[in-house]
This record gives sequence, structure tokens and C-alpha cells, in this order.
Amino acid sequence: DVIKIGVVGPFSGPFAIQGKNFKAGIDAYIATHGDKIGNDTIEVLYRDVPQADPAQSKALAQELVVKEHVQYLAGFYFTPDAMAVTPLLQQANVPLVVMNAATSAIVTKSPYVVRTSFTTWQTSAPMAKIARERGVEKAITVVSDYGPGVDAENAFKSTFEKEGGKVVESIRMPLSTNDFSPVMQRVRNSGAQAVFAFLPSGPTTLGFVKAYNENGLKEAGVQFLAPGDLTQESDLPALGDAALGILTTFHYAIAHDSPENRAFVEAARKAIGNPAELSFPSVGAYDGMHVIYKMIEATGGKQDAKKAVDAVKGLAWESPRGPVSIDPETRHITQNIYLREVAKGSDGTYYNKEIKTFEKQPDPGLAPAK
Amino acid sequence: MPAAQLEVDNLCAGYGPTRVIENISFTAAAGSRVAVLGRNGVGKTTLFAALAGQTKRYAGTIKLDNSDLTTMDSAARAWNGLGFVPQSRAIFPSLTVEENLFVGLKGRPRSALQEAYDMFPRLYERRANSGAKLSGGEQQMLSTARTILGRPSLLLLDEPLEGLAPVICEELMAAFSRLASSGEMTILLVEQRIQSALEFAERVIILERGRIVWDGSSEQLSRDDETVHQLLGVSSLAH
Amino acid sequence: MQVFFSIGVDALAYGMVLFIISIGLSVTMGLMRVVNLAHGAFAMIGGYIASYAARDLGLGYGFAIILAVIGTIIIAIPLERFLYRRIYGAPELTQVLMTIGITFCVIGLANYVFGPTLKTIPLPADLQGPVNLGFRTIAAHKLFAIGCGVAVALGLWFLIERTSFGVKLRASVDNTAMAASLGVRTRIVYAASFALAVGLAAFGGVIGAELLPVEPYYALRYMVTFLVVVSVGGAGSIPGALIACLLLGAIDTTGRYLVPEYGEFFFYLAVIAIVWVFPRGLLGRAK
Amino acid sequence: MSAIFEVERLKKSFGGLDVTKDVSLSMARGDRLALIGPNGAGKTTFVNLVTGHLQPSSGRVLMDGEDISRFNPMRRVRAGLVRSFQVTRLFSEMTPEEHVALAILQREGKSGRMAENFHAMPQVMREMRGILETLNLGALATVPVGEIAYGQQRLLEIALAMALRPKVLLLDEPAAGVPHSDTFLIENALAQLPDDLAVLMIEHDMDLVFRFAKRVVVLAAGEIIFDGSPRDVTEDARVREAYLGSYAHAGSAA
Amino acid sequence: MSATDISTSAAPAVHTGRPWQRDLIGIAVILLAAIGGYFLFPDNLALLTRIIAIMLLVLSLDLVTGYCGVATLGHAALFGAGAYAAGIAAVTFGITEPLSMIGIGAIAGAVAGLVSGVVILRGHGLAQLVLSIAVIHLFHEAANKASTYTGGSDGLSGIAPDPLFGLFEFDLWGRTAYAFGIVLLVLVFVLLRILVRSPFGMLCRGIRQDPIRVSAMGASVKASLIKMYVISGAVAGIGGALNAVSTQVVGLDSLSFTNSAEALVMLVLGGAGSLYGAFVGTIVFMWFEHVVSAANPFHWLTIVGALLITVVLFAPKGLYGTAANLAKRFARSRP
Ligand SMILES: Nc1ncnc2c1ncn2[C@@H]1O[C@H](COP(=O)(O)OP(=O)(O)OP(=O)(O)O)[C@@H](O)[C@H]1O
Ligand SMILES: Nc1ncnc2c1ncn2[C@@H]1O[C@H](COP(=O)(O)OP(=O)(O)OP(=O)(O)O)[C@@H](O)[C@H]1O
Ligand SMILES: CC(C)C[C@H](N)C(=O)O
Ligand SMILES: [Mg+2]
Ligand SMILES: [Mg+2]
Repeated sequence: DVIKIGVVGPFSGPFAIQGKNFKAGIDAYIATHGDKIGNDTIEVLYRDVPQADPAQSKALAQELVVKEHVQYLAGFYFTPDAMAVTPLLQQANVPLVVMNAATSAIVTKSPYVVRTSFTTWQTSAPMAKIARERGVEKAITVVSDYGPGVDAENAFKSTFEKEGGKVVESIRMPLSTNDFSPVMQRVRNSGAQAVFAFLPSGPTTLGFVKAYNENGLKEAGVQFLAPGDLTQESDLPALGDAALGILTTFHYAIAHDSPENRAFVEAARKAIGNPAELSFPSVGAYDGMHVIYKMIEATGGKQDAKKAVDAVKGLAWESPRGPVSIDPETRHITQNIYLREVAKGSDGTYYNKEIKTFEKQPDPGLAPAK
Repeated sequence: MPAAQLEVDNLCAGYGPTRVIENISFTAAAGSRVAVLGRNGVGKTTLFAALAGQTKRYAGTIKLDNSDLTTMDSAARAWNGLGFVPQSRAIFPSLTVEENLFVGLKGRPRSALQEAYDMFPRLYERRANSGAKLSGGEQQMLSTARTILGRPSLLLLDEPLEGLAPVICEELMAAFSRLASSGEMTILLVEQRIQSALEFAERVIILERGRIVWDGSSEQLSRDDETVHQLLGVSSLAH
Repeated sequence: MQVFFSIGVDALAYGMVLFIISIGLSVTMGLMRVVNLAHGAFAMIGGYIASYAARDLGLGYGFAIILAVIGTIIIAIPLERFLYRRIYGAPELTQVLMTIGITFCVIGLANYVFGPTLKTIPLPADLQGPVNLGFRTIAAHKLFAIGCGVAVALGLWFLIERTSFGVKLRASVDNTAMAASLGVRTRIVYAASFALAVGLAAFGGVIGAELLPVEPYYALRYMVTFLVVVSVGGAGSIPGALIACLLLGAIDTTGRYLVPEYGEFFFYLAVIAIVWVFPRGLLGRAK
Repeated sequence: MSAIFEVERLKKSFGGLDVTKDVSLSMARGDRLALIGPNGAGKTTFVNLVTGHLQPSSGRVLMDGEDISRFNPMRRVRAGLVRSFQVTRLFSEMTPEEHVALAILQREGKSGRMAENFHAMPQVMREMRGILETLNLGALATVPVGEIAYGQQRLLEIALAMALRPKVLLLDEPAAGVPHSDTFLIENALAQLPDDLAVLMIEHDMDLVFRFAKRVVVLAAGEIIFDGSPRDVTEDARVREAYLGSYAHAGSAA
Repeated sequence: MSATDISTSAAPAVHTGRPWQRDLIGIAVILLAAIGGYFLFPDNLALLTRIIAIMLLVLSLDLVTGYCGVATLGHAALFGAGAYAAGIAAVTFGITEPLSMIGIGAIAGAVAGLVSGVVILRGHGLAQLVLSIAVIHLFHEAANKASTYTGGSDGLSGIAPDPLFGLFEFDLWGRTAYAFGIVLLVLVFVLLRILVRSPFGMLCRGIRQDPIRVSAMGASVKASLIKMYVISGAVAGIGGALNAVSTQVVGLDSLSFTNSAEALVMLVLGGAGSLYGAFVGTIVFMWFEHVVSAANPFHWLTIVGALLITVVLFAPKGLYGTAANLAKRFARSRP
């Protein structure tokens, strides 16, 4: 039989690169594991939601379920798009594997949601510990003013203050900000020793990092800390030398040193075409496929969402990012979070160099979200 | 450029799908003064617009002296000597009076603007005003002066006296007559005041429903009360 | 006091960058009366060409700029000939439809050809790094952008208000048919102004790339910004656009200094306030 | 006879140019007044000031004794002061029928109704037909205005003014663009206006002026230089020089 | 005058008869299309319902843009206001009865229409466009900030409308939502049809063509436009509420510039100034987008762009506008 998997993501528009990474991760998994499970053949259907648009996301998911008879829904870069689909799952008898959307609460909306990516809380909180370890007393947070930004701010602030530091100021700036010079002046005036920043991956990070340098903050020794969204590998060539030395915490770096990752990166680069475009959503997708394969094995190809989800609760495996497992309680992925520094390789390319590991991190964001 | 002869042969023209002008043929000799008359909506404006290249042409040819205007665009017609003063005046509203005139110069030196100011001193007073802010009569003066500055060899005047004070009308008609009789321009005139038109023109063409229904000298027409009544709707030209 | 100067410097720099990338749109919208939503697409094409020339071919920054401007104009010629010529004088909404269509196509093609990643245009050493102003530092390329903005403003103003080309252009826009009947070769005038506008877009795209980086979605991402500054200034007015850019730059910058979390409110409420006082834009041309 | 319409010491300047210099004028019910004067004398500006389309620098406008100087154009119309435009202003996609019906409905305060259709209002239809027939526009009643010749559009301007049933009607060159053969239509229309309506007409066609007017006011360079009977105006040296030219000699003021 | 009286007596019958016949045909066509849609695409009902909701937005936009000539890139504010109001009513205040949700949406839309109308109508030309952009951004930002009620960028989820009339559940297959949407659409269409034919509709058309002339007739341009804006807001609000009821989530996108701009594109594509144009534009755009983006999720934007260009080149008055013109010309050429 053919088992269909419907993948919803941003494949065109401003976030096209993230959608492309979904596809690369999925293709890499199929390339390395084959498209057959027993007698069943896997077929992946892609549907495009260029920007967060829950109504469209829901309409497409409905069509995938009702018309295309997909047994699994997956993908979802944006939180609201994933949220929109959760009410369908029970009636549709379809599990949803979130391959990116990073707001903690999604998994609580339906028992059929499993997440193989990360949450912003998960990747941001460790950075507060790093800051304290490095002797930062006073920090300032600068985030884009929307859900993930606010999550990052809260995660950092609460952890940092629990560890005895002080967040002297918290700046939220509109997502559409282009010129960050004024923000940097404020950072400078705040007297903080470090700035913790969250911006979604993409064009604005360039202006932000440049403004950090051009306004003399780097010279002044203000440390630049961020979750890894800010230095996603596909943006690094553009950031160039300006990004050198930025510290980020994240669940995955393309440069992660393990045989699993080397195999993954090779396959994923082949799948995406231009190696420079590869970045973190690919690994969420790759592991998402792993989870789906396990579900299919467990159900023997029969459509049974409950059984499928139950089968992967507690599932542990060696992901390209390191050892991971699905928390049986929350159905969110438990994983290592790494501290990385942007570095320049011998071949002149930039990469995220892992320098420290926080092992087996759960999602600290679920408690506040409830 | 001295006055040129206009030869229109079998011209059909109109707007998009609607044909307004049907099979119009006539010749206006160099330096002649021709009045085009007819009731409201018979196609006088359309005929002029067609000659100027502003409407759709379905058939026919237009020749000015030796140059065949038929397939030329409006600009090329202008450079070949055709000058058009439209009924709508078509002032460039965002340009000043002086700039409006400048466009009409067709590459002549700036100093030639003085000719326009001599003709209409009022324009000189208002030369820095934007076109949109002129009075109706001032716009009419500007439109006429602008076209004459380009020294056309054929001048098409669509109701050039409309909205002008009686004194100005007289002066202007005299000026037109001078331009034609000195051999500088051939003039085609549409005018609602039949009396003025007949005084000015030596020849009259009358249109009805887009066709020429009468063509002859103005004296002939002045004597032909019946035609006047039938085609122009005026009872008699005599007072 | 120092904050005041700091805001002033940032505002000036940001405003000038805005000016340089939007002024071409002011020409198309105000003078040619085409609501050219594809303006950003041309700026982006310029950026891609410059990036290719500087990064992949290793040419100098100056060469890259020239190539970008010329290259974009060459690409725009067939578009003008076959697409734009059909919408001169058409209702604005029709123009919107056509130029959005063009923008979609350009985005799709750029995504296909260059991929979705950011493209940078390496700056020459002189323009890199900060310049010390005494009380603070500012990026050298921002100073460069300010200079370019001033030069463009002066040059354009002269061209449009003081040359015979400028008069003919404005006449053609007011009434194309009549301008033609007075001997103006309106097609050539339109094509030349379109080339000018596109060239300015490309130039702005390159100079502004430090702030608005080049990527496929560029063409739409900044469209609103361009539209707002041009319209607030009064389309077609060079001084209007300049004042609007400086004013809006100042508002935006001040907002982000003082109340970053209400930045959007601050900015758009100010826009509403300005338009409330000047319902046709600061220096709108009479229609 | 009490004045229905009074203008007191109206002034207006554009930049440095004084276009209207201290103009005072009053009209009684039933007046038929022609306002003439050289081009650029300020006649249209006068109308714009009076109707509220321009703000005067100083001066007052009164209707029936009430000061309407602070009213916006719309309220002045409602007070009974209606104008026509020198250059036609019509809705190019709408038909003459719709134009006139809209004006009638507006007059009767029904133009805001959302659930009716004028075709189903016999009163409106009858009045509309009547007005269009008077101006010989019946045949064109359902043709979009953009497709009818300019001269006929001028007639429609008059039709609209008639439909509004004003107390004071200001006509800015109503006959401009209308062929002589058809000016009688305008005169017919004017003749059908109620007797107590005061009409002010700006016109450069002296034949029409002298057939229409019982009183002539001459405006030159923003000032009233003559106010009197049509017979006397041709005798006035200043008017002859500034405006009439040889018409004064040749024209028959009948 | 007696002659004219005779000619008028026969006229009303002729004139009132025809347009109403056309409208009945129009309603019949909509219903047929609705039923056809149900049976031809039984598995795409969620998409079809979404199209209906957007159609209401585009209709509403047509009222101010097509009929009144107000150019706006901020019309989604009215739609989003309806959607959020219905959503918040359900989530925060527990009003989950679908008809009440629609009513609340309509009211919220009307209020948003009033507010945006007052602001937007202050400007002229491009400045007006800018005001509309400012309005939509303010609405968007307000919804982003008020995340306690709106869920901010994560979206407002957890909207669980009751079964319609206590009988028909809003389920996975979306039949209820679809039928509900169709009924709302036809209702709105009939009302709008009456509206645009009414004296008020005629007045608005006049305003679009020459506002100065309208005020010279003694009508208030501004008041009429604001009135129309409020009506338009109610229509868009119904669309937004329908979206909230059928999707059960409301996202910031419903209040976005993109949504506004797309609505405008659809309207122009179909042909502004005619209710049918709004229908045609929405269906063609959304269906085309759906088909090409499913066929090639990565590069479909280029094809949509090409569609828009083609339409401008070959149907400059929009699809419906141009077709109607051709039909008229055809009818005229036959005596
Ligand atoms: N843009 C247009 N589209 C379609 N038909 C038009 C258009 N302009 C004019 N017509 C029609 O063409 C015919 C001729 O109009 P034209 O303006 O040439 O008349 P005219 O003789 O100049 O009249 P007038 O004395 O009023 O100036 C009229 O019946 C008119 O309805
Ligand atoms: N907005 C304005 N700004 C500057 N000058 C203006 C403005 N409006 C009118 N004028 C000038 O004021 C003068 C009077 O204009 P107005 O239109 O009142 O004249 P008019 O008497 O109606 O003339 P005509 O008989 O030619 O129509 C003109 O010289 C005109 O150029
Ligand atoms: C930070 C991003 C990866 C998160 C994503 N945009 C979301 O809405 O969840
Ligand atoms: Mg004519
Ligand atoms: Mg006047």
C-alpha cells in the first residue's frame, strides 16, 4: 500500500528557505532509509503556506486528510499553523509531527501531537546559565516583539535571575525593524555586560549583527548572546566576519561532530542542492520522519493515530544532533542543547562551533505555558 | 514652415468600436481658411482629433503637402507641420503657463515665447501660474498660443473663441486671418458662432452624422438660407 | 543632549538610505503616474547584479554599482516595451495588478536562480567599519549613503524642474495625447524616465543593501516602506520625498530609542498625523 | 423688494494677486442678472467664493437674510444656492437619467435610501423625464455621459441645476460649447424656471446675455465697474474698452 | 408636457423588470455553483469555505473601492476585527453559538469600518493609500500586543463553536461550515444588490466619479462614504467571523497588510465596481493559487504573477468587467 504523509510548510515566500530545509531533511531520510516499510511505500505530499496563516493551514490539512487520505500530518514552521490543525486530529485519526513550530503550548492542544524540533524556551534558557558562568552580572534582552521573541525573553530572564543575575532592561522591537542603530545605542547606555537577543532567522539578523559591530558594542566588550536562530548556517555567509565570536545556544549545528551527523549532512546537502542553504529545520524534519517511520512500523501501516503516538512515547534514538528521546508525558523532544560560537573554518567558511553541552534538556517552557 | 495643403481622402475614424467619421474627403489649399460647421455631436471634434492622430482610424489617408501623415503618430504629425488646438484646451495643469508654452515651442529658442506674450499680454502677467489655476478664458488663450508657437503649416482650431471676451475674440480672429493670408498657415476652424465663422472663412464644410453634407464657399452659404436652416438649425443669418 | 545628537545622526543616516531607495519610485508614481509596486523588484535585481559582480567576479564596488544600474536598465527595457507601456494612463488598480504580477514573477525567478539565501555586496575597505564622530561612532557606509542621497536629490531636482526633458516629461504625464500633438515624442520620454527610475531603484538597492539585505523576498518585503515615504512626501516631488524620508526616518529612529516596544504605533500614528495635516502629502503635485 | 441673496465686501487674493477686491452685490427674487467681464476678471472666483468652494479673505454671503459664510458648499446648496460649472463636471459612467434622478432624490432628501430604486418611483421618473425633454436630452437618457458630445453635456449641467430647484442659481458660462443653434434650448430651460428664482449667469456670448438679462453687472480686475440695465451697458465707455469692443457698436441689444 | 407623461408611464416596468431578472439569474448561478462545488469537490470543502469568507472580504472591499473609489490597502482590518471579535467572544466570553458569533463579527467589523473610514477618508489619492496602510498596521500591532485576548502571534486557538441550531456540527469534513457560508453569502449578496441599486448606491457611484459634483448637489460626500464604510465593515466582519467559526483559529494574518493587498488583487482581477467581479476574482485567484501551489509548492508564485500580467494585458477591466463589456458589445452589434 501507499502511505501518504502530508507536509505543510513555507515553501515559497519570505520563509522559503525554511521550507526547503524541511524537504531536504525528509528527502535525506528517505534517501538513507528507503521509501518502503514492509510492503508499504511512503509518499510525501507538500502543501505551501508561505507565511503564518492558520486558516489556510487548516484548509490544506483538511484537504490532505479528506481528499488525499494522508495518514500523517507533519511539517509546520509556524506555531499558529500547527495550532489550527490540532482540533482536526482526533476526528481525522491522524498524528501530527511538528518539525519546527517552537511555542511550548502546541503539544498540549491535542494528544496526537509529537514534536521533533525544539522550543524557544528550550534553546534560550541554557544561555542564561552560560552568561552567569561567564561572569555576567547585568544583561539586557533585545527581542523581536512576537510570540517566540517574548518566549526567549522570558526564558532568559527567569533563568538568569534565578541564577542571580540582573536583567537591567528588556527591549522588544517590532518585527519589521530595519535599522538597529538606535537599539544598539540603548544597549550601550544600559551599562549591561551582555546583550541577549532573539530575532527570527533571516534578513533582519544581518542588520542587527552589523549594527552591533558598527555601534562599537563589540569593541566595548558587550557580549553578544542569542539562541541559534540568529546564526542559522544559511545566514552565516552573509553575516561574515561580523558574526565571529557570537555565542549561541541551540539544539543543532550543521558542524556537529558525529558519524550520524556526517551521514545526514551529506545526504541533506545532496537533497537541497546548494549546501550553503542547509540549516536547522532540516534536522527537525529528518527526525520527524524517523518518528513517523517508527509509527508506521508500530501500526503495521494501519491508520491508528492513538497507537501510533503511543508507540513513540519514550522512543529514544541517536539523532544527527546527538542523543534524543520523546518525552512520554509531553510528546516533546528531549535533547542536548549546545553552546556554540561562530567561527571561521580553514576553508574560509563560517560555522557554529560547539563548545559546551547541556545534556538531556526537557522543555522548560511547558510549565509557564499551562 | 509656410502654409501647406491638406488632402484628406476617404477618412473613417472613431473611438474604439464606435465609428464616428465616415468617408470624409476634402482638400484644403495652402493658405486657405476653412470653417467646419455642424450641429452638436456630428463629429467635428472627432474629425480634428483624427487628423491630429488622437483617435482610431479605420480607413483613408491624410496628406499634408508631400508628406503622408496617415500612419504617423501624433508627434510625427506635429513635426510635419500639423498644429492642433483642441476643444478641451488640454492645458497641462501641473505646468506653469511658461512651461506650457515651452512645450509648444518644438525646439525653437526660448526667446520665441515673446510671440505668445505679444499675442496675449494676459498670459505674460500670469506666466508663473500653474495651468490648473487659470481662468477659463486664460486657458483658451494659452492653448491657442501654445500651438501657434510651434509654427504649424496647418492649424486646426476647435472652437478657439469659446469663453473669450468679445474684444479678445475680435483681435484673435483678426490674427488668424493674418496668419492665413500671409501664407504662413492653412487654417481649419470649428466655431459655433456661425456669423464669426463665415466672416473668417472663405470656404465652409458642413458635417452631419460624421459625413460631409455640404461643401462650398462662405458667400454661397450666406445666401443659402435653406441649407443653413436645415443643416445648422439656425433660421437665418441675416439680422 | 548627547542622546539628541545620537538620534539626529541615526535619523539622518536612516532617512537618507530610505530616500535613496525610494526616490526612483517617486519618479514613476508621481511623474509617470504609474503605481509601480515592482520598484522593489528592480532594486533587488540591482542588488543581485552588484553582488554577483563584486563577490563572484571580484570587481570593485564602483564597478559593481555601475554594472548594477546598467544591467537593471537593460533587463527593464523589454518589460517597459511589452508590459509597462500597456498600463501608462490606465486606472491605478490595473497598474497595481500588473506590477504585483511582475513582482511575483521576479521573486519566483530570483528564488529559482539565486536560491533563498541572503546575498551581500562586499564593501570596499574605506566604507567598512565605524567612523568616530567624537561623541559616538557611525558606520562609514552610512556616511557614504548620505552623500549619495544629497547628490541624487540635487541632480534629480535639476533634471526635472530645470531641463527641457523635465518639462516634456511633466507635460506628457499631464496629458499624453496633447503633448504628442505638440511634438513631444512621448514614448521616448516615457521610456527614458522609466529607465531613470529603474536605474535609481538599482542604485538604491545597492547602496541600501547594508540595511535592507538582498534576498528574493526583498521585492515585496520593503514595498510598504517605499510606498509610505513616497506618498507622505507627495509623489513626484523631490524635495517632498527628501523631507518625508528625513522626517519619517527621525520619527522611526526616535520611536525606537524611546519606546521600541511601541515602535509600530509610534511610527504609524505619526504617519496618520502627518497626513491628517497634509491630506495630499507634504508637497503633493496638483493633479 | 427684499434681497434673497446678498454678498458683502467680498475679498480674495491668491498669493499676491487680488482677484476679488471688495465686491458687494445683491439679488432680489426673480432677478435675471448677467455677470460679464474680461477673462481673468474674477467671475468664476466669485462663484467659487459664494458657493463655498473657496474661502474668502473677508466678506459675508447671505441667503434670505441668513449669514451662510460659515457653511460648507454642501450646506449652501441645501440652503438653496446652486451652481453649474464652467467646465462640465459630470459622472462619466452614469446616464443622464441617473444624473437627474439623483439630483431630484437629493433635493427631496431621499438620496441616502438604501432599499429602493428610482425606477420604481413614478414621481421622480416623471419629473426626470420632463427635465430631460425640456433640454432635448430624452433620446440620450440611457447613454453613459462619457459617450455623449460636449455640447449635450453642457445641457445636462443645466438639467441638474433645474432638478435641484434652487432659490438662487449661478450659471457659469452655461452656453459655452453649445452651438448657437442649440442655445435656444438653454433659453427655454431658463424660461421655465420659476419666476421667483434669482438667476446669475456668467456668459461671454453677448447675444444670449442681452436676450436673457434684465440687469448686467460688469466685473473687471476684481471690481464691479458697472451695474445697470442691458441698454446702458453698451454705452459705458469703460465697459466698451475693457470688454465689449466693437460688439457695442454692431451688436443689437434687443 | 403631456407627451412626456405618456412615455414615462411605460418606462418603470421595463427598467425594474430587467435588473431583477438578472439578479435572480445571478443568485441562481451562485447557488448552482455552490451545489456544484459541493458535489465536484466534496473533499475540499474547507478550502471552499475559506474562499467564501474571503469573498465576503472582497465584496466588502468592492463596496468602498469599486463603488466609492476609495483606494485602500487596509481592508483586512475590518475582516480581522470580525474574526477576532467572534473568536474572543467564544474563547473569553463563552459565546459559542455560531449565529451570535457571526452577529458579533458583523458589529465589530462595522465598528472597525467606522474607525478606519474616519481615518482613511481624511487623505486623498496616495495619501489615502498610506493612511490605509497605517490603519492596518495599527490594528495588526494592537492585536499582537493584546496577546492575553488574541494569543498574539501564536494565534487565537480553542474556538469551539456549538453545532449550528444545536444540530449540525462543525466537523472535519466541513459540510456545515460550507452550507452555513453559502447561506450567509447569498443573504449578503441579495442585500448588497439592493443596496448598490438604491439611491444611496447611485450617490456613491457619483462620489467615485466626481465628489465635487456630488457636494455641489448638496449631498455630503464624507458622511455617505463613512456610511458605506460601516456597511462594508459589517460585510467584512461577517466574513471574518465565518472564518473564525469554520477554522476555529484566528491568526494575525487575518489583520495583515498581505491579506488586504491580496483582497485588492482579487477584486481588480475580477473587475472592481461589480459584485460579480468580486466573486469571479476571488474564485479564480484562490482556486488558481490552490491548484498551482499544490502542483509546485516551491515556484508557483511565478505562475500566479504571470496570470496577473496576462489578465491586465488581455482583460484590462478585470475578468468579469471585460467579459461583461464583450457581452454588451455583442448585444449591441445585433440589432
Ligand atoms: N470618447 C468617446 N467614446 C465614444 N463616443 C464618443 C466619444 N467622444 C465622442 N463620442 C461620440 O462621437 C460623436 C461625435 O462627437 P464630437 O465630439 O466629435 O462632436 P462635435 O461635432 O465636436 O460636437 P460639439 O459641437 O458638441 O463639440 C458624438 O455622438 C459622441 O457621442
Ligand atoms: N487658485 C488660484 N491661484 C492663483 N491664481 C488663481 C487661482 N484661481 C484663479 N486664479 C487667477 O485669478 C484670476 C481670476 O480667475 P477667474 O477664474 O475668476 O476668472 P474669470 O473671470 O472667470 O475668467 P474667464 O472669463 O476667463 O473664465 C485669473 O487670472 C486666474 O489666473
Ligand atoms: C523561532 C521560529 C523558529 C519559531 C516559529 N516561527 C514559530 O512560530 O514557532
Ligand atoms: Mg466638438
Ligand atoms: Mg470663468
